[in-house]
Amino acid sequence: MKFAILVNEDPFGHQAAQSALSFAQAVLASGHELVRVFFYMGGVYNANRLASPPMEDRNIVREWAELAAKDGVDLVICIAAGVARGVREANLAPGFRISGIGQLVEAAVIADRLITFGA
Amino acid sequence: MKFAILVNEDPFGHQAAQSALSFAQAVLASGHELVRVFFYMGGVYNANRLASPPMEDRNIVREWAELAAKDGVDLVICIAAGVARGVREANLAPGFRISGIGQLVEAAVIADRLITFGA
Amino acid sequence: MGPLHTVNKSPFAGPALDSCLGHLTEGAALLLIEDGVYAAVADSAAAAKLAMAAGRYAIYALGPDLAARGLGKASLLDGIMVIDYLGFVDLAVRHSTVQAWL
Amino acid sequence: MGPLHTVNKSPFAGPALDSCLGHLTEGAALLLIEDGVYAAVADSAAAAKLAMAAGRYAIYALGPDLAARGLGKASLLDGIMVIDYLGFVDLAVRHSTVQAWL
Amino acid sequence: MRRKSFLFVNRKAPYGAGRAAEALEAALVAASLGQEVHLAYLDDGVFQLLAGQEPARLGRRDFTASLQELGEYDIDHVWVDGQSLRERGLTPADLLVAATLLDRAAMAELMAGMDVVVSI
Amino acid sequence: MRRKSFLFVNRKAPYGAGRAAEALEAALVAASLGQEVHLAYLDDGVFQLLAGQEPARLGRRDFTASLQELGEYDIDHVWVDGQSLRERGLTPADLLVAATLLDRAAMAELMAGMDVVVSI
Repeated sequence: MKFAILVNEDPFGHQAAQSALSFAQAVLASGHELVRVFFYMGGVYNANRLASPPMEDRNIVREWAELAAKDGVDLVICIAAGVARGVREANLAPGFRISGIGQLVEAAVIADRLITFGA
Repeated sequence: MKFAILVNEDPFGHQAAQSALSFAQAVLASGHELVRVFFYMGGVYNANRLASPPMEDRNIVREWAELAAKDGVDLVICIAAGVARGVREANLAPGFRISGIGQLVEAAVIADRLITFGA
Repeated sequence: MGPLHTVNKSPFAGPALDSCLGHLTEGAALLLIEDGVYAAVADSAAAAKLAMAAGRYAIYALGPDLAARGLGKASLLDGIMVIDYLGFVDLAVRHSTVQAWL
Repeated sequence: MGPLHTVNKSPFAGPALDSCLGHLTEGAALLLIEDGVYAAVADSAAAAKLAMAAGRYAIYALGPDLAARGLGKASLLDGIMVIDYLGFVDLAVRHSTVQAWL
Repeated sequence: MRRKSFLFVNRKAPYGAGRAAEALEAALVAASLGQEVHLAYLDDGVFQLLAGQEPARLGRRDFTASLQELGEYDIDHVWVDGQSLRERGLTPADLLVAATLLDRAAMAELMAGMDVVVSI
Repeated sequence: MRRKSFLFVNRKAPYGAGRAAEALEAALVAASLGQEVHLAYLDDGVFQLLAGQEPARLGRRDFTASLQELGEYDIDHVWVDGQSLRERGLTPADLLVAATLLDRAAMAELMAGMDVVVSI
């Protein structure tokens, strides 16, 4: 089955991004297809290459990047939300790309299920 | 009278930073002293020089910077929160400096009032 | 004077207002800001609990936050005073501390 | 099967759970995640409303979120099933849509 | 692109922790891509529809302008929970859009019948 | 630095939209700078004190370890709202710290008597 995921929140201020990441990993572990993860609003901070959480904490940005490298998951951040918040090509973490909200709509159309994680 | 302000949130996801900024401007307009504004947790995004909100929206980062330039307000972001979220010297907006939570405690001791804005 | 309490949440979205009202003391005041201003509207289900407090404590609402939300001309509960940011600063000066009910 | 509903807020912190429970339909299921799992504890003031729904709908709670919050060994309401993320994926597969009560 | 039914669920007041503008933006994009778009407002989300909002007072873009032009985006389905309105002392006359009031059972059926439900 | 009384008010559950670790961190710094530090837990904040938490399950640093060593930071004042505990089906035996239960009136007096109240 085909999944798409929407992430609305910063990985530091709310658990939503962590939950989304764990869900994404479980989708792949279950042998399903993950069509795309779309990062909207504060979710674009998930793609900030400059983020460097404390050693004891899970490194969400890096784990997303690994998901892209290992499983080819398409990670897309919203361009308008990214520009507003200062997440751009120059500081984009590996594995992410920048595009418009149309990519969220397209993902929801292609996928059998859209799962939203937010505050 | 001496004021200190604590800002806990990202300027985009919550109104708290806008309220804090308006309050800070009113403190100065009233002829009171603003000892320090301390930015904690998501509040450190207020100091992200890369942020570029849409033209129609208030530019919070720039307005803080103007407050520092015009009125000499001490704007301090929490170093631990900043490192985690990728707000560092390299992308720090003008007028801000980076230091520890001790600066919040000190500001609260020096000031007659501490006002918190958060989610 | 006692503390100034600020509430920035809708009375329908969580217990912040209820909890704050339960902790007002002699001389305390309450200032509704951000989504907290929805509690100030006269006809809502949240009005009753605020009306009780309005008899004993000074209650304020921030004008710009009311106006932004389309409540600039709404009829507010009796006794609620609308102030601007300069008034907020003035309240902070006149009260001993400011406690935000986040 | 009907929709899978997820609730990620504490039942004490806002109306998400109440509102969700009011919108369950035939074949729907409810999954408690993040702070939503506090609703699963047997003795709390939130238990009654969830207990009613537990008779009519399948209700799940996410194990890692329970454990993180110190509820890994707490006694949960009768009928609540604890699952992990693989179980969450499986539920999403078996239901028509997934609706998050943010 | 295949056409699906999308429901955008709005349960939060605007401005505070506001996602009102972003939710609407996503809905408009979905509509412009030919999707069947429904907007639902319940709980504090009904405050998003209140007439007379002045976002400029907070230095915010006026998202309510787009709300008043939904027809131009071919969005004809705006659903409001009647109970949420009443609890807040509001009536349909207080709203800036023509919305259809639903009771909880009808709203629940609507939700259950959608291809995609988006919460923002 | 002058010594003031600081009250750190905790009203939110940990982890979800969690500020528990950050609030505690600020309190520890205040104590280490010689301030008189009080911690208050009410509403969902009492969940921060629940024994048996395993933050590692979410890949989070264990802030409860510091909570169990408050004495070493000279923080002796941990106040819990009794009503919030009861509503959640909890008793003092469920908590990982020795806390003093207060009723609402006593908590309100405590709050009103502080030099600085910090909400995080």
